[in-house]
Amino acid sequence: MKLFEYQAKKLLAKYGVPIPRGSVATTPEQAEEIASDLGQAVVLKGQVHSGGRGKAGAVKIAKSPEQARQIAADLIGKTLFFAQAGAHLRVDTLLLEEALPIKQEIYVAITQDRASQRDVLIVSTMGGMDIELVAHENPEAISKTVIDPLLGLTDYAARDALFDAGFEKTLAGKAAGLLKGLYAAYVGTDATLAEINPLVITEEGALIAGDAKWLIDDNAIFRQPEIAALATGEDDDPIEVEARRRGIQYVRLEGGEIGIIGNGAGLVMTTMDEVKRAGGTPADFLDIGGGAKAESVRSSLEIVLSDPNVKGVLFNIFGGITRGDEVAKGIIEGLSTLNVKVPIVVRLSGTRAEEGAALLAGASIVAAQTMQEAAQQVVALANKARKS
Amino acid sequence: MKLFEYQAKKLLAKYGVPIPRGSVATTPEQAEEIASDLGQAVVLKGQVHSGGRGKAGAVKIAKSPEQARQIAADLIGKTLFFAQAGAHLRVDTLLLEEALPIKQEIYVAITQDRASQRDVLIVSTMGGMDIELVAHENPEAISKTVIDPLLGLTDYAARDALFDAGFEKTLAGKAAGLLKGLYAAYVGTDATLAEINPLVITEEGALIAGDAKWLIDDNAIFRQPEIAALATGEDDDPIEVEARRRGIQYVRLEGGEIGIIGNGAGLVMTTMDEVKRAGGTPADFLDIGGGAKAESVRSSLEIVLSDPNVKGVLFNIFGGITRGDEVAKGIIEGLSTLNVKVPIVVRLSGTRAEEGAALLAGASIVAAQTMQEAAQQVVALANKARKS
Amino acid sequence: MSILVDKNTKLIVQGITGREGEFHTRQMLDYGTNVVGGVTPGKGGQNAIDDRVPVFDTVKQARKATGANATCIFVPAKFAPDAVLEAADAGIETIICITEGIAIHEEMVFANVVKLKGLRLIGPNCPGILTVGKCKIGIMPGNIFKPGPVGLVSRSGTLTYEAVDLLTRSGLGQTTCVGVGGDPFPGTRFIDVLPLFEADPETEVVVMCGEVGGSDEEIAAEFIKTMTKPVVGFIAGLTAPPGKRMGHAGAIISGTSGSPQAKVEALKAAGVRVAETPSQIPDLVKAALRA
Amino acid sequence: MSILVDKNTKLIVQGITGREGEFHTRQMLDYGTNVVGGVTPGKGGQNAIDDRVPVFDTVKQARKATGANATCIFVPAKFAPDAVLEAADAGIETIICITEGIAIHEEMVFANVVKLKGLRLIGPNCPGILTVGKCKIGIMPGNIFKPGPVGLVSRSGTLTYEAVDLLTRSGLGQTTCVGVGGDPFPGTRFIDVLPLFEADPETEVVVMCGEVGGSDEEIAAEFIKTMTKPVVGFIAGLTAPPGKRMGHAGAIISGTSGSPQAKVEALKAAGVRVAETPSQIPDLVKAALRA
Repeated sequence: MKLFEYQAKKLLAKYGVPIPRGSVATTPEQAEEIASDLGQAVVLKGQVHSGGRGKAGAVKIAKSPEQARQIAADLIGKTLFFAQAGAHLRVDTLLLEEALPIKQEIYVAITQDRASQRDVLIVSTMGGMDIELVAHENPEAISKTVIDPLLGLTDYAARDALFDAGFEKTLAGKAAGLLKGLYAAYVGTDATLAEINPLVITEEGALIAGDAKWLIDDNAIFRQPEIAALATGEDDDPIEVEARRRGIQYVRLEGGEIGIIGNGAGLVMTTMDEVKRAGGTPADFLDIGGGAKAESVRSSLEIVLSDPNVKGVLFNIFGGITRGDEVAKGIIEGLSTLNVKVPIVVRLSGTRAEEGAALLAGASIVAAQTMQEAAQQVVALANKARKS
Repeated sequence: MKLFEYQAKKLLAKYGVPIPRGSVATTPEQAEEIASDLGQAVVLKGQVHSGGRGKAGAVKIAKSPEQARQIAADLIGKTLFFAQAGAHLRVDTLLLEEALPIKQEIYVAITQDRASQRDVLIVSTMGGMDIELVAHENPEAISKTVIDPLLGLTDYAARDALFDAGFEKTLAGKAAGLLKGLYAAYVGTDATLAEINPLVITEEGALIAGDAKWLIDDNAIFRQPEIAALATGEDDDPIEVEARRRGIQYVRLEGGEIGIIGNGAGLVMTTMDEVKRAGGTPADFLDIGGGAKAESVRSSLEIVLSDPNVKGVLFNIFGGITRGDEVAKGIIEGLSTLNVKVPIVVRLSGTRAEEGAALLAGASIVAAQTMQEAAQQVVALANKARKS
Repeated sequence: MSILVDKNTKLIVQGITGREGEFHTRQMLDYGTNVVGGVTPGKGGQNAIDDRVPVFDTVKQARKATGANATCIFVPAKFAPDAVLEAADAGIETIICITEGIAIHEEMVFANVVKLKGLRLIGPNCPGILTVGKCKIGIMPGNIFKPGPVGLVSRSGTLTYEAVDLLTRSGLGQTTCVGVGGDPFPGTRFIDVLPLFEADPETEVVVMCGEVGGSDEEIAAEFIKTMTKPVVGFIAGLTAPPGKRMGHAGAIISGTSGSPQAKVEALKAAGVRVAETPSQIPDLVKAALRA
Repeated sequence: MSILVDKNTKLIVQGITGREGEFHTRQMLDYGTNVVGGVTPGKGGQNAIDDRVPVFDTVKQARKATGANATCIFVPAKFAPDAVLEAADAGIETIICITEGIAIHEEMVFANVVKLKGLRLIGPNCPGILTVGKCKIGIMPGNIFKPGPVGLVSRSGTLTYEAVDLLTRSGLGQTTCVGVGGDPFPGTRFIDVLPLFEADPETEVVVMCGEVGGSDEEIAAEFIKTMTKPVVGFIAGLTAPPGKRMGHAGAIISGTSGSPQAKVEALKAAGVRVAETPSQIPDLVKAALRA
């Protein structure tokens, strides 16, 4: 789960990390009022789940409350293209903040390092830029410090990171305290990424979080009721939101035409790849999981078909705990209750595959023998349907 | 630092451990009111730093508010002998609580195990008794579970302790939760002992802390402002309280006559032992620490002399960082500003011992050559002074 | 021979009285796995699976009574981290955690603790491990396997069953199949399993099924360069978009890290025969065996 | 020969620019200790002790630049736990922590971490270690020592100086003197030091000064039974009352545990010559050397 900048900053403030004065607006009138309250030049930032907002035109500066209202009126409700997310996103909410007197911009983040199986604290004095770019062009400008999960972020580890990054020595003690707050927030919210970029050093030597990016571990949402309550659904794909509500593992893929349903993440991904090899484009990733019942198969089909781009659906099931006859029942139920206008190809293998195939044959659905064959069939049928 | 039962129970409640309904009284009127509010039979418990309060007569049951008042009138202000503490202690405060419908009494405690250098969780179903006695007579009735300091008390470790102790299985889950609360309180307050004895299992299957004993690590008081504020001074030795205020390491020893001042804990203890070997009885342990200045030597002498039992004072200094001349200056200052009526013997060795001896000689104080000689001299002088 | 588990493996099942635990324990017993006990706190002293398996309150008690050296964990995600730590504290040498959906911060803690204690963790979020004809721990369908020279290791469950099924139908049997699981921090990774297959006299060729996310395949490729035995590889998720989690918590391309193309290239550079689709795996294995 | 530290010890001092750190670093340099660097966060790049010692911001940087294999910590109690963990994380083999008054919960954590990493911690709340004529780490007064055959280990600082002074005046020199410190969880205990003296060819007799509290003396007694070299012992605190902390956090008799009588008995049972007063120590050492 992704948090918006303003949500992440509220968290940071709760853990003692300084943030700029500011507030969110969803109307031009609110924007004017906030700007007036701040009583100085303000930054207006569109709240979307993407970086590179400046380039996309979602960040503006207003010198007066009137100007803030004008900019807000222009931005709110507008859909912009964000190159970093590779998507068009609509701006519904703005964060208005005091413009900071910037002396230096720092990059700090904590995330999980798969190779060491530990959290890693990343610090760079080349803040305010895309960190992937810095990593590519100036790798020596990035300091990475592994965090022992049994000790948490110690003072010395925070100092190691700062001194290695060449951070201003006189501010290192203050910055180490801030990093400990960042870590406490990261662990306390079950985050997988907690990034402050830029961390602003002001002319007066204050440290303030200029922007923040925050990802939460979906597996931990159950113990994060406050975070779960932050999920607005705004800016998320509506089909993904509905799938999540139904407890279905579904990922929508931009511009695809063949709906994919299978059991097991690896097998579903492989099915996507097979469709591509057969000349099609996968429209989604949907994993019904292990031991799925007919109803959840039906519900999954409904989710996939709710994407209007879908021109054909491919089921690929290798039954271990999952039973072929249950899957077949779910598909037949789906066909009888949903208004299905696209071809469906089913490949069943493993546990009770033959019983499932018999049920499908009774409902006039042909079960393909192999994954490859199934992929070719569904792509051919979808192409045919489109042409006709 | 020791907490009173009522203080420890407030902590427990804060960490989610159930405690009986109740409140503290320092007057018979308060006691009557509390008993009336509780509206049932109540237990009145004198708040002193000792176990074995029942035998000492500091725990009573009242069937009515009137009876509660009478008992309180009798107990408050009374000095009783507590065999377990080996001391007479005055009861100033009473804790009044609802009498619990006891089904079973359990012993649970967390403390530090020096051999394993870890915390240890102790559980016994033989609760309500002196645990040292149980350990001696029924060692198999006590379960000890070592706690990994890097993980804290895990659910499984709590269960290990409970199942090993033969704890009622149907209540083990609830009890494990309570033990985690106890551990959180123990760590959160920098305790060195957190004991609930008895942990009462009521007829209805509830778990309630019947009594609690709590020791705090003196080295951690600096980061426990809430705990530090609980120090009432009540029931503590007044000279020890004053020494603590001055930052002096002083322990008063019951019934002793020779005041002991030295540098370094081992050397001071050894000096106490030497006095005993010479036929005297040490009146205190006082360590001036390393590198003490004249003023703190003077202040230490003042503390030791404030004990009216002291019939002579022995200084034993082995100078490393501590300088013999500084110590001598402090002693001479003490003699001139304090009204000293008892003999003082000084043994200086190590850094600047000769300069110190010269100063002392100038002030007509003879410096002994060895620890043994010094001990014999001070005991002899004290005996002589007493006889004259 | 075989790797990691065999007839001498004494298994306990944590969560044996739960729905999943009971179902799969029965399947493991039917396969011939030596299930010596189960653990469900509060149910110690009872027997499970038609009186075939004694139940204990704690892993320590179970280990003491049975001498168990392996455990299979079917405990719900919320309680699974404690179950892994309990097994580790009891000194269980091989800990197989099937549970899916464990919070990553907890997973990181127990993965590190198990490693510190010098024990082995397989999973979590994995199908387990199966040594053909000898021992099945976890949820793999035993009926698709047959004895033979192929060792398998995979981040995915059903994809592996697909590969095993294709191999068996092609007349190619297996030694041991290890499902390392789809989480970002698997206790056992490709790099931990490959040396075991390299040392196992019965394994003649290794099939490794990777997927997008992380760099375990690239790390494995470095070791494969030193192996004497041929390796056949497959990478799932060539069409997975960056930044999206593909079912498995570990299957995500983050920035430039974890892309499938990099994995395929690393494997090819290490001399691995990389299948473009699972159906090519049997032929590539046969080619490797002939070479 | 000698134990633990010698001319090859490369020492850094954590907290070198503080009052205590600066004073004692000077004394250590004067004794001939090879002090290769100091650490004070934020003062990296400067030099301390009249430009004789380079200062670094972190222990890792200091180790990298100097190859230090030992550290002496003079950091205030509030920050000392972090300093020990920093040294341990940098892999410093011998960590000597002088600081007194560290919170016990923090001490327990770093003592366990150092042990897990296979490093050695001496202290905290200790005077340090001195190998006569070669290396002095900590705060012992170097002038009272002279070379000879006696190894010393003690929980108390000044009591040890007293013993050393008596030995030197009696013509008995020393090899190494280890102050293990007065806290309840010393990183190094009697049982860790005795085998080193037993193996050291220059040490002919060991003097061990214990005190009330804990059972380190009893544990040591079991090992002494197996030693070929004679041991002279002393226990401080025969008149200490139960339940009162005698200055040292570790010097407390709790219930039946930690009593001085039990310690004296255990030592005597192990064949240790137990002095009743420090002034007996030289004679007992001479008797042991003659025997």
